[in-house]
Formats: sequence, structure tokens, C-alpha cells
Amino acid sequence: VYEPLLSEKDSTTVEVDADGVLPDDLTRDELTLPALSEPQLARHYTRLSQMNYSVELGPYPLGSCTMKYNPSFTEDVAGDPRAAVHPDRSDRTVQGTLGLLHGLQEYLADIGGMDAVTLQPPAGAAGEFTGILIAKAYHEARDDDRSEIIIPASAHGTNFASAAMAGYDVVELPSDEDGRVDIEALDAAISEETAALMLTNPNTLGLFERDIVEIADMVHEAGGLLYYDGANFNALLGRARPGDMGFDIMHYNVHKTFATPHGGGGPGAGPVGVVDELAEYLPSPMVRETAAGYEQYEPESSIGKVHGFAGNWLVLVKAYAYIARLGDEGLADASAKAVLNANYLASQIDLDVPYGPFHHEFAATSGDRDAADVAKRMLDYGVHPPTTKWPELVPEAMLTEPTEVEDKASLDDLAHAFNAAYADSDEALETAPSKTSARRIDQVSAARNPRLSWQSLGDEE
Amino acid sequence: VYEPLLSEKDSTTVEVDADGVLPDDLTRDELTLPALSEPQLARHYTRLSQMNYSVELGPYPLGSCTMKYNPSFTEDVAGDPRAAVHPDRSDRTVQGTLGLLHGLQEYLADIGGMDAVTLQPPAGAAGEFTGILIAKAYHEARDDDRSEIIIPASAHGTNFASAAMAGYDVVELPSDEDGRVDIEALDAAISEETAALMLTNPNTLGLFERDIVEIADMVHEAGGLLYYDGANFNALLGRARPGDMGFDIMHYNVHKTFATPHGGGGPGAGPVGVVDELAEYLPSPMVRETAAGYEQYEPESSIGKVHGFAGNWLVLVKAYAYIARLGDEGLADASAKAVLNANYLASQIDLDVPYGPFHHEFAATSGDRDAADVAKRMLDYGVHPPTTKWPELVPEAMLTEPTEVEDKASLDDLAHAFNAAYADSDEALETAPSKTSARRIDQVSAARNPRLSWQSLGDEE
Amino acid sequence: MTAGNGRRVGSPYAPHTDADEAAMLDAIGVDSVEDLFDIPADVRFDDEFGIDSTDERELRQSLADLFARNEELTEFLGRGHHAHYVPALVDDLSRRSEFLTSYTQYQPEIAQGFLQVLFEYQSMLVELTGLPVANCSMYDAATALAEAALLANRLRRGASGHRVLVPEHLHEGRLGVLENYLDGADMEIGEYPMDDGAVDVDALSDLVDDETVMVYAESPTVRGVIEERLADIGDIAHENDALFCLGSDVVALSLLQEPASVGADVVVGEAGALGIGSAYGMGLGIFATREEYLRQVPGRLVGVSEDSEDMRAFTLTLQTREQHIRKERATSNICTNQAWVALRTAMHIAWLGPDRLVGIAKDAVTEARALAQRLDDLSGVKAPVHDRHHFREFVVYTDQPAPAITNDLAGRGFAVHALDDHHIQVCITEANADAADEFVAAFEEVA
Amino acid sequence: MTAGNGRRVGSPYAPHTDADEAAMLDAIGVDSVEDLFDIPADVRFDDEFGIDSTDERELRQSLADLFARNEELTEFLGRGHHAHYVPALVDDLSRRSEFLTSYTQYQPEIAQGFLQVLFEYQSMLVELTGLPVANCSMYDAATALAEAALLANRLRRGASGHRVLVPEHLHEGRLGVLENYLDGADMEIGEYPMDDGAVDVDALSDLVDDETVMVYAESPTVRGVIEERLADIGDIAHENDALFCLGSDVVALSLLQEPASVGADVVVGEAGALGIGSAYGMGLGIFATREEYLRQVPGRLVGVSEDSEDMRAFTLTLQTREQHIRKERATSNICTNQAWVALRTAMHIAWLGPDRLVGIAKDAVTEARALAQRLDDLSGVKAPVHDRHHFREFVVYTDQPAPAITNDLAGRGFAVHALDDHHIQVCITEANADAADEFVAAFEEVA
Repeated sequence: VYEPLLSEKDSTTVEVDADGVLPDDLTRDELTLPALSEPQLARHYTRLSQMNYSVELGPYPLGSCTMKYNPSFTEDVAGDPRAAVHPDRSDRTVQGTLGLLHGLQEYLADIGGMDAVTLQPPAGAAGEFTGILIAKAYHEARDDDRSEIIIPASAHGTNFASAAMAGYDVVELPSDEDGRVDIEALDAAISEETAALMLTNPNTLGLFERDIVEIADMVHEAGGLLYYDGANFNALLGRARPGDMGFDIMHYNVHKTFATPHGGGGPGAGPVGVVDELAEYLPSPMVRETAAGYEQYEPESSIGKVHGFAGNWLVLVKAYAYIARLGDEGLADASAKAVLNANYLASQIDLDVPYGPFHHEFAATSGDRDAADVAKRMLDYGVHPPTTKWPELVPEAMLTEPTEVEDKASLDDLAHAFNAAYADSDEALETAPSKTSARRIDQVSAARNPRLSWQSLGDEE
Repeated sequence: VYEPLLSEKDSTTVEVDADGVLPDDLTRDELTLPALSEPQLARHYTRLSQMNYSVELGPYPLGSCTMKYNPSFTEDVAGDPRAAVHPDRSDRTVQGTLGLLHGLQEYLADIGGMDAVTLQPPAGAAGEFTGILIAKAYHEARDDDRSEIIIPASAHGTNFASAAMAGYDVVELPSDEDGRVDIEALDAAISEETAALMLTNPNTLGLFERDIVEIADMVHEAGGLLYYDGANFNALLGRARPGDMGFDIMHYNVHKTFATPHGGGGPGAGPVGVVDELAEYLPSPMVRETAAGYEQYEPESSIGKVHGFAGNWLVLVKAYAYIARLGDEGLADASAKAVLNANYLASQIDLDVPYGPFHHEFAATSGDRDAADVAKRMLDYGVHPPTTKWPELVPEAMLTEPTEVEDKASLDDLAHAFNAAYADSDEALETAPSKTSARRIDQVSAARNPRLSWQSLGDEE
Repeated sequence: MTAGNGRRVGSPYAPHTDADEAAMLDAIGVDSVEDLFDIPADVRFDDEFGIDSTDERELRQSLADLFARNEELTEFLGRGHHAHYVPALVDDLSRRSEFLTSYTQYQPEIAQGFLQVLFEYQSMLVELTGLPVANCSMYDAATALAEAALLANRLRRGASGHRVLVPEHLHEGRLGVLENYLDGADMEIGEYPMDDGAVDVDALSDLVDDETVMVYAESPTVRGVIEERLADIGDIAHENDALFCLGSDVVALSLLQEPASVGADVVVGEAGALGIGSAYGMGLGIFATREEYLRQVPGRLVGVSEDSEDMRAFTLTLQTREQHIRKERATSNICTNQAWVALRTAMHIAWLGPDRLVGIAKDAVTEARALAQRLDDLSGVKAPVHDRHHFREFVVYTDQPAPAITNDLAGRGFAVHALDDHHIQVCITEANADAADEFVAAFEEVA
Repeated sequence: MTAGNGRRVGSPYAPHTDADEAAMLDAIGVDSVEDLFDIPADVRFDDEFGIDSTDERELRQSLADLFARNEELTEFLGRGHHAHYVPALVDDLSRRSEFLTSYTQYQPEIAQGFLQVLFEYQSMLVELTGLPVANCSMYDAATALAEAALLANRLRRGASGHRVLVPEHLHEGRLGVLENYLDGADMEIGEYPMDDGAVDVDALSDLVDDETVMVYAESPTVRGVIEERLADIGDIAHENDALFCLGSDVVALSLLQEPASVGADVVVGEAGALGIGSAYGMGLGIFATREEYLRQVPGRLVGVSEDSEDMRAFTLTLQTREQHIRKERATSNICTNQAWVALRTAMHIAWLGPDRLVGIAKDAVTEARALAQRLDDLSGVKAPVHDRHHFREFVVYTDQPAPAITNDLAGRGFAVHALDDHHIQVCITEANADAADEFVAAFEEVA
């Protein structure tokens, strides 16, 4: 299975003759691109698609990624031509668009126990950054100069990067022996410099931070804010809300929790919810309902913009549709089945799972087997492997999140893949995968000699 | 690669409790069907789809099948919700629908050189049957009792079956040594019993019937009608029209010539065009344009119905869109490139092509190799093989029609598959295919012990 | 290949570059493509059709404008073409090119996916009908009925006559197709009377004789009536060595008596009630029958076999019945059929599952009953006209002229069908039931 | 799992049968799913959100009704979000689930298809910009610009100041995002003046100093002006050791001077002008730069490698720049990006090919020029306000108040953007050019 590059199929150089259109010195001389016909392109992309795994082909148990089934109908809804409008349209002429945005603001606020929600951040990390900017604006408005964000070591890498981008120093918090926040360490870390504590709950081991109320009190007493990373929110829908736990700010990963398709890396959306006290700092514009209809407005002390326009509209539509489809019952059931699936799968694999009780995901350890190798071998069993070697708290971690969409038979297949790969010979592991269209790919060579475009391939191929 | 049956994934029996809905004796007691969730179904059908070849994966050179690229946009057009109307709607309320049908009637009439066209026949064979019924009605209206239809031996099997269904005896016409109609044999076959001669032109060897004017004269002189089988019309678009050749009746295979997707066996559409003299016999309703708009009407001596409603609407929309997209220039170019491709491919293969000059397709012979085996071996080279062992005029025939959508590189690949398979060992041929998801399938066993439903599989599997 | 303005001339779907074309002509040994056409001068076409080529964007816009000329009416229409809600899943998966742009499965080794779906479709029809053999598609209910009559006739070649009995109330499209198909077989059609919308079983009994090769009945009928005496009808047919052919549809079959249990020898009807929605009459014909008639079945059959590694595999089978092998002695001329619709129908059935399928079938009864009652409550209206159980649809009597009412309803956004001067047919499913209140209100205004 | 009415309760996308659930609980060793939740009582949520579940059909209907509240206006809107016609091919192929429902390519052995498309996208951007490194997506033009400033700052850590110079005319969204991104890096933004819609190069020259880490210019500008002195701007930046960052879009890049030829060190802007059409501002950020800054690039990069059988293979590479490895020392926090939009954009570019791509770019100049001329001919209207070459859009001066005109145009079916009391911005592409006649007529009526 091999598909030539477009450039290997055709490379056509056209002279850009702009005579009569623009002065010659304002235009380029020529442009080289593939010039192929529609049937050739249809085959190119159809063949390429068949070289790609997807959640409609099998389980995708990447921990903290929540790869669940993406209902087809949401695509149709997002594709409604009447929803294809420009952001410069006046409010009066796009009441449907604003109505949906307002509805989603409300849905998310309810589900997270927050008071106000912005939909503008185009991804989870952008949501984190937005949330931290809000925290910063809050402190600055109080002339309270704080320089640190506390983040558990087991948190997502984006937490650290987002805090740093906002200009904060990161204080990394070690885990307790039970895999959760170490209260003593937290106590030591908290100071007048603490702008916020960023927490994922359940954390990246799937463990609920049982001391969350105490943690919240500690942070608040020190004048800090509590930030909720929504990556693992699929575990809690309808059972616990960050707002009720004492979180002041949270982001939602709608491409995880609310089933918008991940599209091979995005687009996602990372709406941010805040408590009343922080609502005035939200990005602009927000949408509110008035007697005259929906209107956009700028919050009083808005941090401004985190996206050039209104975020990833198409993604937001799908999130809205998913929430409206499931409703209370469906959302609660999604969490229930996600947790059931994780626990069942863990009960069926031969690998140790060192911490618990976990919710929607668990970090198994492959012990003295290399987790990345076990994962590669799992590919040969026709499934996508879990996240490997992370979080670092668990040695040779295989962070596994089956989500609610797998049935028992699928989980049994997945457990078989786990167990068979785990039990395979060293040689089988090191040479895996052997049944995929591409065999083990050399990462070192890719990085050592970066070839990032077809132009860079030159005559070598 | 193996996907369980839906019934193997789940089999749920529900009791049909119609209490309060209908009396118990009017309802069934229970119903057993798979009860699966949407994610399970999405995976089932996605996986199955990947076990299927299509024209978007590679060439599909089945002779007389004209498997060309089906433009994506026609699907969107056919899916326009405003076009999803019921056939009982009054004419006044469906002017868009009738406008399209009228436009397609006109397009097809122009392209075929016919005077009137019905769009009702839902497939090519239904078109043949319709055409023969029209011929019959014509003769009957003149109290001219005729009992025979003459059909060349090389014609499609449907010609024979359609004529027989209409109640005619079939007179089979042998081919001349040049692969075309044997004029002497035709002369001998024509009589007062001749209702019609059915011809395919170019015929199923891709050969143009050069004596078509003489043939038409002979048939007409004897009081018969000349019927054009449109299966090979892709060879002639914009270059010759059946109406100009003397044909009185023709059908169009829009799923061949006009690129509507074949859908794994259908739906197609087999519109039928006729000369003025026969227009009064066309099925009902037809669409005409009046000052007040489009309206449906019943032709004066209509044969009545050949489909319960108006035929395969969605297919007709796509055919209309394809014709309107290409226009004169595109249609003529399609034929040009189809003929170019067939001739080029023939020049690149090692197999003999005994007749010529051919147009859009050719019948190669695999000589002392079994054509079906060669075809199976071609599967291993990643292409779909041609039609095999037909027409019978050519021993071990491989009837090949690449269509205009293949580029030179694709034709070269196809030629390589031909040549490599043709040159392979007997063993390789007999055991082929070896690289497909299913290996050679036992046809005899399937027919000897018919298992036509999952219920029939019982406990054997 | 491209004009100066960047628009490709010729077919936009022919990929040839000028260089490729030249190389190909050279390999063939001719100077131009024209040299490849062996068409005598006197039949060459040197004119043009006058059809302008249109780019994709312009064409989509012009077709959208054209379809916008269709009035947006909520349809309460049925009579053999029924719209149930088609889930997005069906559109999405059936549009995958591996399904949509594949051909008939002549090379089963690379067509296992589609073959399995068709096999599953056949199996679902077996479950719904109780008959062990179902083909994988006919064009529509009308042609399926006609093919059933031809099958019955083949089985009774020795009969003294060749008559098919059909109900007095039969959709004009089905009757018309039947007439055309039977003409060539020298068969005739007899009509038997209805009693208050259902089969007049006594009258039917008097009409059936040894010239009768098939008795056809429908449940629901074209007027939506659920037949209550199907088993009696079957007995009458069988007592006279005639086949009993039952017409139904894929939704009704999930709720009503199983055809096999009332003696049906052949089941025909519409499967397109699931899978395609309103498509201006485009459908999918059901054809199911008994094992003993297997080799007389028209159309394609998918069976199970094994490949050379003894793995289960699917293939088209019993093709010796078909025209490409048997020519004029084939069981039918059908070749291209409705395979892709069958795929969609199978997906739709699978999406519903047995519970929801039976659910929408029950809705079809209860919604029709409730709507008829509400219309009956209006002054100048009687509904249903027939004192029977109804499935989806029923006939309404109106004091005022029916065509005028139909017209007035269209002005209010609703489409119904006037059967004659004082009868209107009304159809309701889960897909239009949301509009029932407005419909009744509008009806009240115009009746 | 299902209620009596056939409707599934709970998540419609959780496949568990009751029997499976029981077996799974048994295997785990608990009695109920509730036992698996380790949530302290005081933070349990025992209320409900009050969101009703809705079946697919009803929900589609209600959302269609909601979107029908958007007025159907023909948009002459741009300002950084541009609608070119997206071919059906892009929708069709990008919706294939293998693309749409796949995750980031962490296991490249089963993700070669998407990786190759992203690699091809990068290559197309390399061609369009002339710069050798392009990442495979940023969120949008605004965040790409902000990331460029951060990159410039990292390269100039030793600088005495940290100022980014941007044009006086800059889209408010881009400016706002830039402000937020620069805040944490203790950077500041300086504005340089425009002269009749283009960069006032002399004034800029005076402003650039050794505290300047980056000079940003756009062509076309937010007002559609094509900059004529890009090379001079680049020289000014470079003379002061500042980076020259050029903002553009994927259509304009096909026609205008190649960024590399005018000295651009980084190119940012919108690639979503091809691939998604009007999407309420959703976009795809371009990020291309010089080889020497490779390890400072934000976002993902796809590179070529070999598999264990020495076959060419694609993989995400240089991931050590990214936050999941480098945490707070990453080049950016971007993780989930716009990969699927990049796939669509690549498909769209491929569908156009170089000839048609340049063609629509030329149209953007000629259509804008023609439309400005026609508006200029109207009384009380001057267009374009800037005596410059324009790409797609231009500013119109109106004697009458611009907000009123905008409002009146909406009443006539057209959307334009009022910049201030007497200025309106108008944008035209091949996608709305068909409506130009009606637009001019409407403008004449209201101006």
C-alpha cells in the first residue's frame, strides 16, 4: 500500500501573466503546483483515507483524548447552508447563529456548574491560556501581583505551556503516593505568589481528587484561583460539576467530552466557563438574550480576543447538537458507561494498574516491557493502542480510555490485544508492527534530517 | 479481513405487543433482528466498505459497463431537500422537479437525435422492454401482427430477455467475419414477422456498424423498426446520433454514459427516446412546457406504465447535472478520450485483439489462457479486470472499456496488470487471487447448496 | 487542456494532459483522435446540441434555484410511496464511494463488503416475511408484483388459463405496470371487488377458478386498510392451485401478520419506505418467496460460499436464471437493479433495530387513527371512510369538493391527494406527525 | 436499554445491552455502575441540567428552524474571512471517517494517509510562500501572527526591548489576540501609520529601532490594499535586526509577489480562504518561515522518514518543540489545531490546480476593481477610497451615513460592513460576483 505524492503525479509550472491585472512587479513570476483532474484527486484521497485508522474502524483508547463516536447527523447540521454566515454580519441578521451560541453557552454553564461561558477559544490549550489570562486580569484588577501557577506533575503538558505563555512561573506539584494531589506539598507550594492551581479531575490516572473541597479552600484562602482542566470531564457528566467543587475557571474540550470529531488533530474548541466574579473578564464578544433578540456584547473588563473572530464555529454547532441529542439522561449515561468500560477493560487485562479506584481511564503499566513497543505490537491486532509512557508517575504507563462507545465484545478484543502483545516475545515487540501498511517508522531519522516538504525530497527519491 | 454478520453481533427478539394498537390476530407475535447501536453500525459498514473496490480506488474497465468517475457534486444536487417531493404532488407545486425532468427529456432527445424521450424506465433493461412495448403498440395500432425481434448474437443478454418478456420470438443473428452485422444473414432473417431489429452501435466488440444506413433501410422496408441499445453510446457523444443513423427507438443508460453512480448494481435509469411517429406510445406521464409552466400529460396512445411512479428520480437528477456540467464540449471530449484510452490500452497489452477498428472498448483474447483466470490474477495487481468470456464471438474474450477518466499512468498500470497476469504461470492463475481479502470463491458450492440468508446458516458456522 | 481563463475545456473529468495525449496517439500510431472514429461520413454528426458547459458552482446555484420553484409543502401523501425519517448515518455511509461507485459484484473477491450488505438485506427480508428466499432487489413494488405474476405463470404453464386476480383498489401505477408485463405472456388481469375498503372474500372466492394463476392482495391496501382475512384469501388461492401473492411494505411487515403465517407464496411491495424518503416515487421492490420456487426467482441473489482458504465468502449465485447467461429463457430481463437502495434500506433497518422498527409501525397505526378521528370531528368531513384498521393512511370524505380543498390546503402549506370529487387521501408517519396540529387546523379552515 | 415506546434511554451512542452490562459489572466485582464513582458526597451533583434529550429527526428539524432565523443575505464581506467556492469533492472526501474521526497521528504506522495529506499541505505552502518550512496548521491568522511575534522574541532574547510594529490598519481580532499573546512575554506593540491605505514606509523607517523584534505588514491589508513596497519594508526590518513577518492568504499568495522574494522571514495569514467557505470566522492559520528558525516553530510538523523496510513513510517530527514533551519550555502551547481544515484546504488547492488558483486570484483583483468603479459611478459614493491596487475588497466612502446604508442594503438582501459613519467595506470573489449587478442596483437605491 503506497500512494505517490501529488507532486509525483504531476508538477505544473504556470507563468503568472498578470498583464492588465496588476503591474508586473507586484506579482510573482510563476507558480508550481500539481495540476490533476478530479478523478485523479478522488482516487488519491480515497486511497490515502484507507491508509488511516479512525474511530469508525475500531477502538481508539488514547487516555485523556476521549475518542468517542461522532454522530453523523451533527455534520449535516453543521453543514446547513443557512448557518454559513460571515462574522461581520449584524446581530439582527444572524439570530439563528447567535441563538445557537447562546444556547451552547447556557448548556455548558449548566453542565459545568459555571456562571458564564465563552466559546471563543479554538482548542483546549487555547482555553487554558484564556482561563489563565482571566485569572491574571482578575488579580491585576485587584492590584494583586502574583507570579506563579501551581500544576501537578501529572498534568497535561499544555497546562505548563499555557501558564508560561501567560507569563507565569510554573510550580510543579508532586503526586501523593495514592496518585493524587499531595496536600502537604500543595500547602508548601501555595503562597502569596499563587495566581492559580490548575487541576485535572479525575486526574490523568483517572483518579478523583477526593480532597477537592479542602484543596479549593486552601487555594482560595491564599487568594488564588482554582482552574479545572476539562480533558477528563467525560467521567463526571451529570455526577459532579467543577463549579460545585470550588473551581473558579474551567475549560471544556468539546472534541473530547461532546463528541465533535477530532479531524486528525483538530479543529477542536475549548470554551471557558467562569464563576460570576470572573465573568466581566471573559473575551469579547459574548452573546446574551434580550427582549429584542440575541445580541453580542463586550464584558466590562474583557481580556479582549483569543481568536481572530468567534472561534471554531463548525465545532461549536456539533457540540451543541450532541448535547441536545443526549440531554440529561444521555450525558449521565455517557459517563456511566465510560467508567464501566474502563473498569471492565482493566479487569480483563494482564497488566498491572497501580492506582485506583479510577473512573473513565486507567494507567496500566507494562512493567519490564517497553510500553511503546507493546503499543506498536497492539497495532498488529487491529486496534489503536493507548497513550504510552505518560503520565510519568506510572512506569511504562499505558494510559487507557475506552470511552462509552465500545461494547463488551470490542473491549474483549481490546483486552486480547493488550494481553497478546504484552505476552509476545521481545523480538515480536521490537519489530512490531508487522501487519500495518507502514512498518515501524524511524523517528530519529525524521528529526535528524528534517524533510518537511516535497521540495525538500529533491532527487533523493 | 473479516467482518461478522450483523446477526452474529446481535440477534434480538422483541415481542410485538400491539395491545391497544391493533387486534392481536392482525399482528405478528415477535420480530427478530439485530439491535445494535449507531457506533457499532458505523464500524460495521465502514469496515465492509473497505472490503469493496470502487471506481474511486482504481480503474474498472468492464466492457459495456462504462464505469466512469461519478462527480461528487451530483450527489449534493440530488440530495437537495427541496427536490425531495412526493409523486402525488400537483404539477403546480413541483415546477422545479418537472422543470428538471423536462430539461433532461430535451437534453437526451438532442444528444440521441430523437424527437421525444421518456425518463420512466428504471434501468437499461427496463428501457429495452419499454422500447419493445412501444414497437409492439405501434405495430398493433396498424393491425400489423408481427412476432419476431432480430438480435445479433453478440448483443447484451438483456436484449433477448426483454424481447421475450414482451412476447416476441427472438431471431438470433450471426456476426459477419469482421465482427459486425452479417448483411446477408440479416436479409435472410428479415420478414413480415420482423417487429424490430435491436442493435448496439458500436457493438459489443467496440466496432461501428458501418452499414447502418443500409441496415436501417432493410428493416424499414420490411416494415420493422430499428432499436438502439444505448449501452455503448459513450463512444459516440457529439459524433453520431442514433436518430441520424435511422434508429426509431433507443434507450440511454445514464448510469453508463452520463456518469450516475452504479451503486453496486443499481439504481440506474433507462430513458427511452423515439422518433416523432412513435411519440404517442410513450409511457405516461410525460412532461411538457406550456405557457402556464410545466405539466404532465399522457401521450395519446400511451403504453401506460413501466414503473409504479416516475422512475428513478435521484438518478435522473444526477444525469441532468452531468450533462449540464459537460455541455457540448465536454460530451464530445468524453467520447474522444474514451476512444483514445481504449486504443492506447490495446496498443500496450500483449494479448491479441482480433477485430477492429474499435472505439471505446475492445475484446482482447487470452488465447490458450483461461480468461477468467487471467482476470482473477489481475486482481492481485490491484485493478479490476475486464468482462470475461463475452462476447462469445471472441474466444476467451476480455472485453475492456477503460472510459475517458483514466490517465496515461493508470492505463500503463492496467496494461502492466494485463501483461503480467497473462504471462504468469498456470499455477499462479489457477490459485489467483492471492492478495485480496477473500481468495478465489467457490461458485459451484454456492449454487449447489444455496444459503441465501443468515437464517440458512443455522449452526453450521 | 485548459483555456487561457483557467477553465478546463472538454470534459472536466478526463485527465489527459496535452503531452500524454500526444504520447498516446503516437503509441497507437495515429495523428489525431479523429482518426480513431470509424464512422461513415453520412451518419457523422457535425452540428452541436447547444448545451453550454457550466462550472460546478454555477450549476449548483442554477439547480438550487430550479428546485426552489418547488413549493415547500408538508406532505401528507402516501399511496405506495412513503417517507419515514432517514437517519444521517444512512446518507453518510451509503455515500462512501466504495459502495456508491462500485459495480455489480462480478469479482466477488474484491466485493465482499457490498455482497455482505446485500446478504444481510436478504436476511432481514426473510425475517420480515417469514419466507426463506428473498432477492436482493427489484425496481419497485409495481415491477415486483408484475414479476410475481410472471413467476406464477411459469409455475402453471399447463393451466387452462392465465389470469391474475387483483383488488379493485390497486394503485394505478401497479396496475399499469402489471398490464404491460402480462401482455407479452398472454396473461390477463381480473379485478375482484372490495367491501368497505377490504377484500370481499366471498366475491373473491367466486372469481377464483382454475384459470387463476395468482391471487394478489395487499395489506395495507393502497387506501391504508389493514386486511383482516389474509389467511382466508390464501386458502382460496391455494384451493385453486393459484399462488397467493401478498403486497406490503417493509415497515408494515414488522407489525402485521407474518406473510408466511397467512400462506403467502410470494411477498412483494416497497422496501424503499425505509432508506430513501420522498424521492418522487423512486423505490425498492421486495421479492420474497418459498424455497421451492427458488430457481424461478427474478433478479439477483447473494449466497454464501467459501474461498480457497475455506473462509466464508459471499457471491452472487444461481446466475443461470439471469439474462446474461440464459438470454431469452431468463426468469426476467432485470439486470441493473436497486442494489444501492437495498444497502440504504438495510442500513436503515439496522439503525432502527427491531424495537424502534415496530415502534414506528405502531405509530403508523395510532397516528393515522388519531388523525382520522380529529378530521372526523370537523364539520363536513368524515374520516376514515372505511370502517377498518388503517396503516399510515386513510380516505377522507368531504362535503366540499375535494380538488378545491386540496388546492386550498396547498395554499396553507400542506399537500394531500384528491382521489375524486369528494374523497381525499391522507397519510401520516412519524416524519410528518409533528405538523398534525397545524394540518388539522388548516383542514378545518378549508373543509 | 430501551423504553417501552422503543426509544433508547441514556446515551444513544453507548451500545451496552442489559446482559452485557450485568456481565461487565460481575467481572469488575461491583453491583452497580454507581459503585464505580469515587466522588465524595459533598460534591456530588444530584440535580439535573434540565436538558431534554431529543431524537435525531426532531433535533435536525429544530436546528433547521433555528438557522432559518438567519436572514438570507448575499454577503460582500471579507476583512480576513473570505468565502471562495468550495467544491463538492472537498466536502465529500474530507467527510470520510478515516479523516474526520481520526486522532493526531501518534501512531504513524496506521496514519500514513492523513500524514501524507498534511505533508502535501506543508509543501503547497512552501510553494506559495517560497519559504522552506511550513507547519501543518495554526488556529487562524490572528494566533499565527501572535506566534510569529513570540518566535521573533525568542530569537531576540538579548534585545534591549521587545516591540512588535504593526500597521495602523489591522483587523481588531488580530490586534486583540496579539495583545493577549504578547502580554505574558512582556512585549509591547507599536503601530506605524498608513499612507492612503498602504504602509507609510518612511514613517515606519523612523519607528524601527533596536527594540523592535518584528515588523509586521500585510498584503492584501485588512482593507484589501496590495502593498507595493514589501521589499523596502523587509529591508528596514532587517537593517534593524528585526524579523519581517508578512500576513497574506492562500489565494493572494498565488498571485502576489512571493514572500521569500521580498525578504519575509515569517509568513502568516489565512489558509481557510480555501477549504471551508463562510464559517463565522473559523479559519486555518498559515505559519511558514526560514530553515534557520525551524526549531523555534510553533505547532506540528510532518516529516519524511523510512519504515523498517526502508519504504518512505511520514511522521510527526521535531516534537521536542511541543508542550507534551517540553511543557513550559515549549515553543507554544498549541496542541489540538486545525488539521482537518488543512486537509480541506490542501484538497481545495489540489482541485483548483495552479491555473485556476491563479485565475481566481486574478478575478479577485479585476472583480474588485470593476465593482469599485461601478460604485464610484454612483452619486454620493466614492470607491475605492484608497488610490491603490486592491485584492477582493476595498473601502467605499458614502455621503449618506454608512450604518443606514448597511441597514438598507440588508433589507435588499445584501450584507456589507460599515467601518465608520461614512465608510463601508465591500468584498467580492468569484463566489458572489454573480450578484454584482443586483448589488450595484441596490447600492444605487440606498446611497
